Amino acid sequence: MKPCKRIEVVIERAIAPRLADLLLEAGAPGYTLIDHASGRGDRGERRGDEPAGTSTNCMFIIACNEDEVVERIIDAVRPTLSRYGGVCLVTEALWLRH
Amino acid sequence: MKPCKRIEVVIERAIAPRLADLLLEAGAPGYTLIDHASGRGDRGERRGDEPAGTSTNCMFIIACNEDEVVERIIDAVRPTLSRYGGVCLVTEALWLRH
Amino acid sequence: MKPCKRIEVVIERAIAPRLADLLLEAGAPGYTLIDHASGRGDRGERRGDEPAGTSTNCMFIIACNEDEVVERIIDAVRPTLSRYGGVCLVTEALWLRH
Amino acid sequence: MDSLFFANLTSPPLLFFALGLLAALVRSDLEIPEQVAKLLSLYLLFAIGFKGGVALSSSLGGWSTFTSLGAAVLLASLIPLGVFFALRARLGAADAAAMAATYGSVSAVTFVTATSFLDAGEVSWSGYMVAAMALMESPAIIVGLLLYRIYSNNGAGAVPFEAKGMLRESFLNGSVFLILGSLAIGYATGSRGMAQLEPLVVDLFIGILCLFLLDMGIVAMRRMRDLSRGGGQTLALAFLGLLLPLLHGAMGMALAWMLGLGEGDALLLVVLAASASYIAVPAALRLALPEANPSYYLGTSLAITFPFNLIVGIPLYHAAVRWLIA
Amino acid sequence: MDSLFFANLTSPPLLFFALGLLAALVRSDLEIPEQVAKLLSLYLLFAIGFKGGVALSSSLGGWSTFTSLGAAVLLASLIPLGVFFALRARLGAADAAAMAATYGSVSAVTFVTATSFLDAGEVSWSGYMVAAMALMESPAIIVGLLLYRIYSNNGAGAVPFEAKGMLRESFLNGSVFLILGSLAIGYATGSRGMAQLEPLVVDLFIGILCLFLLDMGIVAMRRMRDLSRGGGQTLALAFLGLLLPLLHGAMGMALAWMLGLGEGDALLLVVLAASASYIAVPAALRLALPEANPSYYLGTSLAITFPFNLIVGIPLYHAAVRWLIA
Amino acid sequence: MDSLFFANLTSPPLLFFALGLLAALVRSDLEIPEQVAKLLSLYLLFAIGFKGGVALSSSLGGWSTFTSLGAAVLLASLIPLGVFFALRARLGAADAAAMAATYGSVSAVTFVTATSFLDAGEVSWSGYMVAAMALMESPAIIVGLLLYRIYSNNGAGAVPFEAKGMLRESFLNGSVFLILGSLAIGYATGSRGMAQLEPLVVDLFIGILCLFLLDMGIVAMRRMRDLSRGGGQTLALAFLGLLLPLLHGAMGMALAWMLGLGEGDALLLVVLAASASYIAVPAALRLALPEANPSYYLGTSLAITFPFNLIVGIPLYHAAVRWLIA
Ligand SMILES: Nc1ncnc2c1ncn2[C@@H]1O[C@H](COP(=O)(O)O)[C@@H](O)[C@H]1O
Ligand SMILES: Nc1ncnc2c1ncn2[C@@H]1O[C@H](COP(=O)(O)O)[C@@H](O)[C@H]1O
Ligand SMILES: Nc1ncnc2c1ncn2[C@@H]1O[C@H](COP(=O)(O)O)[C@@H](O)[C@H]1O
Ligand code: NA
Ligand code: NA
Ligand code: NA
Repeated sequence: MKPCKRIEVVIERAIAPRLADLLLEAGAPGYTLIDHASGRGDRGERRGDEPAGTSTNCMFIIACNEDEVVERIIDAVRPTLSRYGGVCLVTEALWLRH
Repeated sequence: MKPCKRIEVVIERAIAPRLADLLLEAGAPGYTLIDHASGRGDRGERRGDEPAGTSTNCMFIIACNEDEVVERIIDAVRPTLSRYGGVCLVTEALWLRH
Repeated sequence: MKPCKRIEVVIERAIAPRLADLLLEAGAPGYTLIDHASGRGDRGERRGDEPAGTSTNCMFIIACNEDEVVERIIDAVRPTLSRYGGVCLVTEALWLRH
Repeated sequence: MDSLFFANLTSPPLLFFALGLLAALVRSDLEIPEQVAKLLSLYLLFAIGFKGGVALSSSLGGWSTFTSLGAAVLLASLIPLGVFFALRARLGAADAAAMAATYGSVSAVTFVTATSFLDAGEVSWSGYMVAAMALMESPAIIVGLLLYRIYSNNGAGAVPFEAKGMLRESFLNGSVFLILGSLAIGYATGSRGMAQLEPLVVDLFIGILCLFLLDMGIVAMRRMRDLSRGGGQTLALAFLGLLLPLLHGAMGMALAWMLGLGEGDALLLVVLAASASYIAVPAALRLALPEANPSYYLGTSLAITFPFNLIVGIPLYHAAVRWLIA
Repeated sequence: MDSLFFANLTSPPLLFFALGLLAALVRSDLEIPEQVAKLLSLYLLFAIGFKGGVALSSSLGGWSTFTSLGAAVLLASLIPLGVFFALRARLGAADAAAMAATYGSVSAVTFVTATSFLDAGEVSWSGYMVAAMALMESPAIIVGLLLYRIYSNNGAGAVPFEAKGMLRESFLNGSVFLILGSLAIGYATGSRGMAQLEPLVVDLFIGILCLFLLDMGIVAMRRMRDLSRGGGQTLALAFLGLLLPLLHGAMGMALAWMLGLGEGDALLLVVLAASASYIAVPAALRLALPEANPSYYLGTSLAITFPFNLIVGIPLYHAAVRWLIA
Repeated sequence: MDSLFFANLTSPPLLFFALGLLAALVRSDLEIPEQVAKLLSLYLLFAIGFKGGVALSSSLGGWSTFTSLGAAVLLASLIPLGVFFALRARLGAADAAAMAATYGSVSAVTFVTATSFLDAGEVSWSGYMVAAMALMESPAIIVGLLLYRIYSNNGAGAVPFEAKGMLRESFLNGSVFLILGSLAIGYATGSRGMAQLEPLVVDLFIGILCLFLLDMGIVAMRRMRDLSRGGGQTLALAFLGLLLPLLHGAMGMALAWMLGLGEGDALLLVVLAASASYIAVPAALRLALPEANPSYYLGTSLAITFPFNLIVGIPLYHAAVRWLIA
């Protein structure tokens, strides 16, 4: 088990493809995407109930054990959140190597 | 990045609107809701397979950086879990400010 | 609130029933399963877009406060990940007792 | 039992239900995703409500409508009383109240299968029976919750009485609301509306019922497995799940006979009495009566009573209705 | 206003929309899952596109087609200019541009409801109006984004001009793409294709529209609630949401009159002008103009203009069209 | 190649498949949600199985049925042997076994598209070909897994032989189970059942096939993109994906000729031989043979062979069948 950072980003679903590209560019070793979430934040309630998905969120989870890459991911996520809203949390975790 | 608590609550989906109201009353700055989960716990398996959603769970994630609000959220969640079942985990995290 | 480990496993959805069985055998007190996720990892992109679910992932979350059981869970997850791919993260958390 | 019994056993809806049971029995990974199952169930409620409303609009008003609806509501209020007092000593107030609500209410899908059974046998039935079904969904929930409030040992203070919530759970429950709403719209638009919706609500009905019952077969068999792992109490529950529909069916039969209902309507009243809710009521009870154990009321209703009524009950009740009327 | 007004009020699609509004108003837990709603909306775009293409294939080529399509594109480019300059001072460039794009574009579902209103009244309309609708989806997005780029105060550097992204969001948007694609396929396969797809795209159309409008009623009422909690600005937005369709409807009416369109086509042009997008444009704006507040443009369009057009607008515009033409 | 080739190219199902390819090529955000795609695919399996069963019930029993089914199972067992031994040296035992299973099995959607191609050309075909398709789904999985077990270098101990799991994955796989079950129910209920389900399983069939192929076009083009990023091996895989259907189609053709099958049945046998599974087999292989790389077997089958068969293969095989028979 290797120490790593667990980065979690909640963002509008429409932005997901862009964020995925940004993550790859930043060198993320991978990510998991849960593509339907609703929620509430500074910009009010997002019910996730419209057929067009305009009020639907999604959640990225990224495990990363290189500090430098974590920095780059954070730097890529920050302006995206400023522009489109959303939340990013970082947690210490252990990564099971198999 | 600001230290915060990451609160995670798994509960029956039918209870989600009530819990969302309780979270707001407790002053939570926001939440994310993943509205389809299955699982197993003290009350047996919940397969999430009925059209009525009677055996479906959901998961709330709440980031909160004010200790007092965290207390209030926990106090709101505890009796809900006692009455309806479910699980609540609290983790230390860093919240990316943008 | 009791300290516990929060174990999170991302794996192909087709493997979910097997992993659930393994978790029970290992003595896990419960689990939550989010049964639709996509992602990217060593084995390339998994878009979660096929009707057969062949490229769909899922995510297990297990809270466990007995170290011995955590060990057994890890020992059950490791060979599964080696064989089928996937990711497992372990985080320290507090478990709200109600 | 006449040839309709065998016709029922080889009707596509029943065979797809059996296929679903088999799929889960042999642990095939055949699966209907939750949102698809929800779509199928919304469709059935929408279609049966609308068709019932249209039928009502062309035949409303007679005394027989009035008495049938009254009988339906009466049944739905009396049955839970009986169930509660019979089970309270053994199961405790919460579980007894939940069983009362579940068996006092009805299963829309069992009803719908009975109508397609009648249609296949070319036996006529009245549109107001759909209204009867819609009216029978909610009373038992209220009766059950009131009984719990009165007889639970914790004292009045301990059981919060959320009257507003209770009414919401009973009448504003999604399924009840959709059936009542579609019924009203069918009634309002009558044959003009039917001309527009017929291809969806009539032509496709049996086919979509087949797909839905395939899913319900899978779900029911999974619940049977879960029940069967439950240990000692299981046998008692299974027995209850077979006994209650027979008892309540007999009550429905007696009432149908007293009211002089025709063959079709009589069968439907019996089926309504005999069936137990596994959609609307459990959803309401999880919110209003979380103290009750769902594996009792939902397990019994979904894993025992529902398959029993579909496979054995409907043709059995039909034979009995014929015998009684002839 | 003639009897069609009341016929509209009692048409199944409108009644199911009202049922959805009611469900959310009384806080019933009736809910259409997101993927089901998506399926219904994909179906409507697929069906209306295909039917329009088939109609086009048998009637294309006249001068009237050409002028109608031109008029449609003109409207969709002019309306956003007016909206932007009227609102810029009060809302700022970003929100004004978003409102411009939203109201310059169209609501496919409002259009579809108007066609079923015409069909119910046996008023004929031309297949190329579907092409007009498809062509009106995108220009307003481009006009709105260009206006924002020109008039935003941050200077050109601050607002990244993603021309490629802008075109992608406008023309490759899922809904626009599906309608245009289905239109092309309907056109290519003509009556031969229609013979194969008729049971799906024609026979089931109104029924599925009912289910979709039930969902949209729920969603619209939730947005009304959210808006109504919004405080002072709400009243102004609600007023805008009623004023703009009337204004734009009048513009459409004038154009239809100048072109000498028949009753059906004239109504459809008016409805297109009066309607505002709540699917394609908001989805595009979230990506291309995140600076704008969705509760303004999406809230107004979905919670105010859409229900207004469905319930009051369509019969009102129809009465006006009749009066103007007669 | 006669006019049917062009008729195929302009049939709605194929055009919607092309629209899907285009949508993913230009990176439109048009998307069919996963559960909707699952519903469409469940519907197709349910409908084709049921229709095949009904057809079987009215024409079963002849020698030709028996020999055709035998030929189908033979093909499905021999093809994997050939594929395995041809590829083992280059790809290794695991990937060769997976390719063997994939190309030995069949694609239900390709089959279904071929039947609608025949229907459009008014060429008759036999219901038992559906049974043939159902019977061809599983044998190749078993053959592939056995070959892997025998020829993998790790020795017997290292490759756990899960016979029970293997049979489960092969015969209890959701798609195989649903097709076989629907076939049995169609057979049991015959024309009586068909009268009830016709509006769903016959009338809507082509329309729903269009929607499903739209989705499969999107998915197939995404896989082509992924493959094309794969580097050197890609060209070889693409070549395989074109070569194998032609080879296997020729084998099917020879067999059809030896059995003296009619035009329609011969084409269907060829299409079954030429097609490769991208639903049932990959799902089974992920569980039973995780050592194999899905981007080889699933990528080739879904991104190359499936589009090739739909667009070029079916009319090509048809021309060949006609030439051979005439
Ligand atoms: N405090 C929070 N905890 C968890 N999720 C949040 C929080 N705040 C916002 N979110 C999520 O992020 C989305 C966008 O947030 P915002 O941009 O603040 O409106 C919301 O819809 C929520 O899903
Ligand atoms: N130890 C656990 N780890 C993760 N999730 C759990 C755990 N225990 C229970 N859950 C989740 O909480 C739901 C309700 O739990 P319970 O009330 O214990 O039956 C279960 O269906 C699971 O989804
Ligand atoms: N670094 C990572 N962070 C988060 N999720 C990951 C990561 N790597 C892989 N995954 C998830 O695990 C799945 C299988 O990973 P792999 O076996 O590495 O292809 C991927 O499709 C992702 O959903
Ligand atoms: Na009952
Ligand atoms: Na407009
Ligand atoms: Na094959």
